[in-house]
Amino acid sequence: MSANPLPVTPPLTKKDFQSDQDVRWCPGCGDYVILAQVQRVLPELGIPRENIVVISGIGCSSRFPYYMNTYGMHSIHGRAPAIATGLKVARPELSVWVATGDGDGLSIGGNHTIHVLRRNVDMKILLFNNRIYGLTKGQYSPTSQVGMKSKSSPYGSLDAPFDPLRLALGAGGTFVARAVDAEPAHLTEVLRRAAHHKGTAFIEIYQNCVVFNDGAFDYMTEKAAREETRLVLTHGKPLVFGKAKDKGIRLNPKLEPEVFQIGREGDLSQCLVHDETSETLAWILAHLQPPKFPTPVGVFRAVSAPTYDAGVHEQEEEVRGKKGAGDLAKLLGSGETWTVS
Amino acid sequence: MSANPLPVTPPLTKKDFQSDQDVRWCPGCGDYVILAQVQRVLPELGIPRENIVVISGIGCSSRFPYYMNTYGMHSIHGRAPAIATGLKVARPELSVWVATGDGDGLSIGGNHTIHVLRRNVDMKILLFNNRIYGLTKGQYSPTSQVGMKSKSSPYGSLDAPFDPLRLALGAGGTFVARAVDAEPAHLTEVLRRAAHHKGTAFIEIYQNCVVFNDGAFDYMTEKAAREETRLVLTHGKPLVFGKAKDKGIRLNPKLEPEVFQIGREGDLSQCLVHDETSETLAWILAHLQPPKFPTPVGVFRAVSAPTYDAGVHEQEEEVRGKKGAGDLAKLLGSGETWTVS
Amino acid sequence: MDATANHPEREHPGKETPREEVETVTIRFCGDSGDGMQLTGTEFTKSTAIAGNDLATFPDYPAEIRAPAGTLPGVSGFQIHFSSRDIYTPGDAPDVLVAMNPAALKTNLPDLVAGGVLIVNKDAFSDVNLQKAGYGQNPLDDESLARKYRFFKVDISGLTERALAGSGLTSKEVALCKNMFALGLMFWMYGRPMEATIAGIRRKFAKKPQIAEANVKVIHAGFNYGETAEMFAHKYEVKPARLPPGRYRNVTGNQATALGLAAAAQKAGVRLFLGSYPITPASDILHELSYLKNYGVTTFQAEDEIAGIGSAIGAAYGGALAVTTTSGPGMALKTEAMGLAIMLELPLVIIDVQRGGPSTGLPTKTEQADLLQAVYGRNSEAPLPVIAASSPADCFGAAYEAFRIAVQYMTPVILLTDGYLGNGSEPWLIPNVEKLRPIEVKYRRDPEGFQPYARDPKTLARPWVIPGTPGLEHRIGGLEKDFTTGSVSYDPQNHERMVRIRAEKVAGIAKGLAPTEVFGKPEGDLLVVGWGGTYGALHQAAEQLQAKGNRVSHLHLRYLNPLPPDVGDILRRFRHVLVAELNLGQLAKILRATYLVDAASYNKIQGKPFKIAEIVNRCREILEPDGARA
Amino acid sequence: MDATANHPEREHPGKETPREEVETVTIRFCGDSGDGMQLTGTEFTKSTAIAGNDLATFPDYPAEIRAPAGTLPGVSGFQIHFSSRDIYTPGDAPDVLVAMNPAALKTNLPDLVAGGVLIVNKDAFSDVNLQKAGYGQNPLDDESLARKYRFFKVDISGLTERALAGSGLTSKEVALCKNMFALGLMFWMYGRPMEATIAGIRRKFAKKPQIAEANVKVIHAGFNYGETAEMFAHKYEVKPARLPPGRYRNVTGNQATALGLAAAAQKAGVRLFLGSYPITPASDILHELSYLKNYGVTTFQAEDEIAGIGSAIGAAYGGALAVTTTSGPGMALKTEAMGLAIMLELPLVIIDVQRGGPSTGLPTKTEQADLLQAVYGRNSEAPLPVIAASSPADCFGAAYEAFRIAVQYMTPVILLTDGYLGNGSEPWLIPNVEKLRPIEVKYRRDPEGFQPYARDPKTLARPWVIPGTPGLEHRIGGLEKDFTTGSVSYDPQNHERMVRIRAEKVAGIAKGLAPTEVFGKPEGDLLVVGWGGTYGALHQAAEQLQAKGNRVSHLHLRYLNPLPPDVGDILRRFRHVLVAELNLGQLAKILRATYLVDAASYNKIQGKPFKIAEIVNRCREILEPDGARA
Ligand SMILES: Cc1ncc(C[n+]2csc(CCOP(=O)(O)OP(=O)(O)O)c2C)c(N)n1
Ligand SMILES: Cc1ncc(C[n+]2csc(CCOP(=O)(O)OP(=O)(O)O)c2C)c(N)n1
Ligand code: SF4
Ligand code: SF4
Ligand SMILES: [Mg+2]
Ligand SMILES: [Mg+2]
Repeated sequence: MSANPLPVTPPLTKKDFQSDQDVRWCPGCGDYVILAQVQRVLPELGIPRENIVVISGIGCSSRFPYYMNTYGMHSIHGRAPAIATGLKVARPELSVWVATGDGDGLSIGGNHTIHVLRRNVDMKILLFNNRIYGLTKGQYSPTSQVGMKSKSSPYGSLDAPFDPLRLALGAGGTFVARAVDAEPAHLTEVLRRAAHHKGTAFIEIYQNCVVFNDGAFDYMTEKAAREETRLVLTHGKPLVFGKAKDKGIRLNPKLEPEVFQIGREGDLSQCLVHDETSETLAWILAHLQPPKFPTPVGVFRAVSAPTYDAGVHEQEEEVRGKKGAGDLAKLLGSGETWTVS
Repeated sequence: MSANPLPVTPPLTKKDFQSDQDVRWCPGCGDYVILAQVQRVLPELGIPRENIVVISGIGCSSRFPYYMNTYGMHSIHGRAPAIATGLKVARPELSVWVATGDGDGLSIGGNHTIHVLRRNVDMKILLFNNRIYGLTKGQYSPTSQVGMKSKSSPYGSLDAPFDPLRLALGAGGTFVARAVDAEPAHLTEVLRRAAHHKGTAFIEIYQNCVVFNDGAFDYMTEKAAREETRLVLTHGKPLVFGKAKDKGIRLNPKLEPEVFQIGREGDLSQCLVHDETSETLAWILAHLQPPKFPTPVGVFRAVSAPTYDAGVHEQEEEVRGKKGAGDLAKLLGSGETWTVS
Repeated sequence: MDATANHPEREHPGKETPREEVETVTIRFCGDSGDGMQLTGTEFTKSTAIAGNDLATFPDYPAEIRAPAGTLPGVSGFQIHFSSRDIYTPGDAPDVLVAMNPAALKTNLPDLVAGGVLIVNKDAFSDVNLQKAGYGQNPLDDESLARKYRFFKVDISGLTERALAGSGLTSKEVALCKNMFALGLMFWMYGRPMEATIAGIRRKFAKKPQIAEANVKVIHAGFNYGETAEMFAHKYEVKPARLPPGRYRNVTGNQATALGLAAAAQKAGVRLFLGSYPITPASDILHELSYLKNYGVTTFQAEDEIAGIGSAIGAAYGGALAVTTTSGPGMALKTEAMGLAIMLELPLVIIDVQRGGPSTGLPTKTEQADLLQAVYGRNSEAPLPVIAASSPADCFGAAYEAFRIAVQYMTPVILLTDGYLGNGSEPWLIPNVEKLRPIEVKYRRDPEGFQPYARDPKTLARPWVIPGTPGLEHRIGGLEKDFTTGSVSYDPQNHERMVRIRAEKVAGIAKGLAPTEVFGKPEGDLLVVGWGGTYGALHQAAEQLQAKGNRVSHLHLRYLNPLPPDVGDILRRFRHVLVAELNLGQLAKILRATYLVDAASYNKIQGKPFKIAEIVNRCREILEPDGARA
Repeated sequence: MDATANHPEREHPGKETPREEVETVTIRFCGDSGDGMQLTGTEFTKSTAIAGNDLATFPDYPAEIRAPAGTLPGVSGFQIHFSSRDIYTPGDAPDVLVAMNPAALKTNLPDLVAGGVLIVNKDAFSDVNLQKAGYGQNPLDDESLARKYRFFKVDISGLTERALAGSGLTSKEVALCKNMFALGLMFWMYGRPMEATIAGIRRKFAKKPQIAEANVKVIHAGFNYGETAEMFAHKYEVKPARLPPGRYRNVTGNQATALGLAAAAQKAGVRLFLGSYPITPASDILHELSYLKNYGVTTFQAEDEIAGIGSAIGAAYGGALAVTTTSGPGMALKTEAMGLAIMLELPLVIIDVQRGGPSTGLPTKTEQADLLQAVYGRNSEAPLPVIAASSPADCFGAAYEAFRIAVQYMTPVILLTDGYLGNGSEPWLIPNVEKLRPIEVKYRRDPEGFQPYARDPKTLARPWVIPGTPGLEHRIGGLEKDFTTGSVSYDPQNHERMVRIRAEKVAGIAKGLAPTEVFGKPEGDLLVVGWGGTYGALHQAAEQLQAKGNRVSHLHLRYLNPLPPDVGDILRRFRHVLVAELNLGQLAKILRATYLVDAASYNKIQGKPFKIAEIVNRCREILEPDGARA
């Protein structure tokens, strides 16, 4: 179980990450885009393919590992973060990715998700948010909007949804981001950032389910509307959006965000400037929702903090340093002993 | 199961809420104080005793229901919020309270806790936070500080803790508060506020475990230090603390809080003013931690929002209004039918 | 299609196609999951029900939501078995196979009986589709097909297009109508009434009349094709069955379960509360019940299975008839909470619509392998009653019975159904609401002499006391409790007494059961024992064997824990006992341990129900061991 | 205290108290949980071990962390049984009872053997304490005590105070020393060496020498009191036992389990990974292992039991020896994930330290009622091996063996221990590390011909391939998989084949087992069958019955699933089979179903282990049914 000597290999390509399994999502499903972008980003990282592991739970999105020519596990519903934690702690040299859905990761698996975030275990969590249970054929999920009619809510859902990013921030997430299947280039960028983050990287990916919740994100993905309805976050850049880049976000005296017309209603200097290290700003951004606000995409928060897995190994080193490497015979014979002859 | 006609009863007293069971916490445990304050507040509410139900999980804190002369259930570890949800939805006229611990409510039961908060089911959650697993004799908990030595972390815990309030805010909590066993009068005040909140009221109560984590909150409960180390929140009042009321909290340009000397370093007008309805402020307050900041106690956030349980019943009414009360014979005979004679 | 096993002359078509009488037919529609086979099957079913046949159906979906079009995993099938006699299964093997594309042909042809009718949509056998199905060359060119089957190549797609020429529909919309052509053809072949289907289509597409009319047109086109194409030698008649008189409807097991639950709550006069987390194949119960908000039915879609049962426990404590529904993996997650419900002695129904396992297993396939989990799968001594439904329609009575036991004995009850029952359908004689056995809910209200765990001397049930009742405030919980007061008790003797009385209470349910019925003679050479969804296959196998003079009887157990008191005697009256189950012998284990009877097992674990013939053959091997060996 | 059953004259004290030789003694220390009874017991145990006796201990804590002082629920007890012969249980009933307060007297006196030694701290019998214990009047005034027992009222508190007069300790600190007085007195009475205890105290209180010396002083005071008080007629000698030679230490079952796990990982040369969530009485395994960070041991305190096993599955996938530990309710929560581990065919050890149930039950008490859950408690056909430890020290070998099976057969393995084993202790012959059976871990590294589910023809184990191995990238999961490639397969025949081969693999473990040993003759009138922590009681009962000439043998099963191949034959060689279990007959169910042997059950469900006498009596009833009835 010691780290394998890394063989010298020619640089990998996207194709190297495609498994031999037929992809079995519905034609047009947003999952295809996400798969392709991950397969595009991984070769750039220079990590040998055998050192990458993708772990998923159950759901359409959780079929992800089957299509990745890496190590992978399609586990049980909601438990991928826990399984990934065990793997990463036992094998810190591996690059561990979790593929999960809004049901898998936030409904049945919500507890594991928040505990991984709290501990900051070094793994990348891709949460495919289609705001529906796809695999079980269309029940509302914990991210479905109030009023959604679904198989299990024929008169409209009454559950207030989670905002996955707010939940992740509340759990102490050190890297929290959002991307959308319909903007693959931006998604790639966010994936790349996540891949380089040390600690839990939590990426909510808006994903269109063409069968059970088609068009849920059209409002912000359709070319025509996009510039007015979504806001691309860039560290150090003001929060400006609109086709004419004429709208900004500022805080009102109650510390609540508001949209203003740059020029007409205020000047650029009032505009909030994105800062990935500000705890407060990430929280405010996570509250920007349609119809009043554009939907932010990009990295909301990225800060560096000790990871749990590294901590475990440092502590082991430390104890070994102090006590010496364990000797089994000594261990068995420790404590008060006596001899019978 | 229809609402019972409320009998005309003389006003209840604290004693009416004391059960006949011997209280079995360790002498000096903070749980006694919390019990006494709840028993003090309940009679004020004018709710008939039989309409109050206390549901708990497992833990020292979860023995709470045994000592309350109301209806109650000491359930299984972590599941009280789910059980309480079923009860409240089935019987919305009941006043439902949950007693839980940092292990019960945030470790094994974390998922149910965040889902109750998300749905805003009308119940009061008292989270006894002693930052330790008491009942199982002293393992670190998800709120234990990094480095804590405990039975299961002899070399110091490596887990970054949750901040329960941040988690509750992240889950969408509509009433989020903190109190501490050592200040019973203030605790009573917070309990009273919670009791009147419609929706999930989440109260973190710092509670001293004299056996396994004694003195965890001394820094902010000892008379001598208190004025400097804790900050009592009052809606509409500036965030001022210190024996001489000479310190305030303001935001720096990065939107991060900082302490300043009123007068010397700035004037009172720069001071943040507490606003229970501001989403942003509650979040900022939840980040105030020693040693740099005083620990806020009181109501961080209180907003009104639809409750899940009321929604369920409104929807039922609505459907009944549209379709008429269900008729069983019609239901069984619905759909395509044919007759064999 | 028993009556047609001898090949009629295919070369002898006549304008007036003769209508040949047959007793029993099994038809399977299959095609790509985008081809609408489930709808086709359902419509044929409806029409067959209206024609007065007894019937049973079995839908077989692909595991994927939408597997790529044309591929093998994307094949969807729907089988219907109908008859002028009583029918108990969806049929061992189709007599008629309608295959809409090459993939469907490939996966389904092996099941078609020799000499059966094979109808294919020949237009779908394009190179692309053949390749997707893994055919090296076009199987339609294979002459052996025509030798083995009554083989009809129909240009269904083309005929549909022609029927809709000028309709203004897009070619995609046109393509979606081709299943209606097949339906119309089958309507013609079996002389089914089409009115209900046509009316239904018009209702469904009320807002898109163009689509509605296109569908109707294509149905007629299919029907007329049969009538005019001079291709089909025969049309058939399946006379109405002699079913008990009354009003019928077709129900799936999951629908019947939902109705049974709702009926129990209505009869008891209390709220029904379902706490559930979706899982295949149980989700439909949640879906069905979530429509019934005007029936005092509350459905709570919980965050997971534990919250599903947790919320149900809370609702039961509050006085509701509470139920939680799930399938195998979810069942595993609920076991800790079941222990709590057992300690609390609250009524609760737990429904497991079993599926193929272990783990995620074969989620869309059927199996009967959760029995031991249901009976034993909890920490410590945690007994609860377990019952099983035996057919789709029987799910109604089983769900109803589960609540009756739960309330009468103040206990959680497990009801086992399975994917085959849940998704399968059959005609259901709609019960008279007045005649449903009453379910009496009596909350304790009297403070006089109240003790939370004082028991009814007959049932050993403790009182059901609900919050809101003045003067009865008390606490319950998962720690061991005092025999009478229900307060926490660590007393060793009390613990033993409580463990034993909980066991005794559940065991005592057996006393209240009606004598167990055996199909066939009460003694003989072989008793075939089963439970749950295999009822139809075992029953018909026994019937066939009995008809041939074998001393074979069939015992089907609804009550699996406790077992009815007379089961031991019944088993001992037969030379051989064969327990046939879709698992590795779980009921057999229980019977052997309980009665020390050397019961043999016949097991099948293929995600599929038994075929009647499989049972018959196994029985023959036992009855004539030499013959079988020969 | 067999040898002293006849009362010695109490009126005949002599300066030189005679030392009387006895073979076996059981002492119980009891008092308020604040009185330090566990420490007292542990120290006496240490000293007794050093004296060379065989011994067994049983601590009995209150359920509460700190029940109010002086109350009945606050009583804490520690029993030690030691002997010059082999010892297998902590003793049925104490020969000597040391009661530090009225509550302890009240709850423990009923257990004291007639004629036993009763020592009370008479200073503790204040009005307040008497009232808390529910005594109407002072039981010490009751003359019958002196008639029934050798009764000594000692002013332990007062004597302790006097011993520490002028020590500068607070009165609270002084009060905390009084248990040392009792300890010293017992040291005197049984001639125990005190050096180790004294050295230990000095080490423990190295930073508080004042406290250390006070404790030492009080021990001496107690010792000297015995020597000088002219109160005790006898002191006793228990000669060293003839134990196998070697180095010994005292271990609790939980310690031994932890050591067994660590040893397995060390021998295998891989990391040990424990994923666990605390729960009584299993937490101590987590505690023990969390100290061993320099042994390549990783402990992960998970957020719940599901994450506990989940993380262990992840670690096993990564190549670690992975284990998860829990007790009943936590076991229930892990069952879904066990199904996954079964599908993945990864090695994993799952330890259930059983406790009283159902539900939360009696969390601090022992029971053996999770057997059926362990064997059957998962959805669908999900077989895995189940083994059990039979004594505290045996937990070492059992844990080690669990890993051996897990790795050799690539399977999750359940190890059952219980609260009685976990907290109880006995001397343990420290094994020679070199001689531990090797555990061979071979990760597959060769890409040539690699198939994730190709099996070893002998063990049917699939290869263990760990991420990081170039060229072997592949995916596994919980869906049914193809027999060879491990890819997802919905094929019906493949499913049956996989279900059967998983069962066969587990069943095949039986082939590798050594012949089962029976204690006593291989045939006879009665075979007493047991498993797990009841070993000692059953063994000694059989021994006693054999000594009286009865044809009784004892079979104790370590392997519960699969059962060893020779068990059926063994059972059939006895006229009667009695399965004695701390549950309602779970192993009996399995044996009856497997062998159709009419095994009777003897059950006790009181949160307590069997007494030897209980087994002996039950056996006598079977052997002499008339005698028993008379
Ligand atoms: C223990 C358990 N409970 C329930 C299920 C059924 N189930 C499978 S996937 C799923 C929800 C999937 O939703 P999501 O995670 O959003 O994934 P999507 O299909 O939308 O990508 C459910 C409820 C299961 N497989 N296991
Ligand atoms: C399923 C299950 N897992 C574990 C336990 C053991 N357990 C009981 S209480 C507890 C933790 C209690 O901690 P907390 O909620 O903080 O309560 P406290 O005792 O500190 O008040 C644990 C791990 C249990 N009873 N059930
Ligand atoms: S059901 Fe929805 S999420 Fe699932 S594969 Fe189809 S389109 Fe994608
Ligand atoms: S262990 Fe701690 S939390 Fe539990 S009762 Fe004692 S002092 Fe209170
Ligand atoms: Mg989803
Ligand atoms: Mg705690």
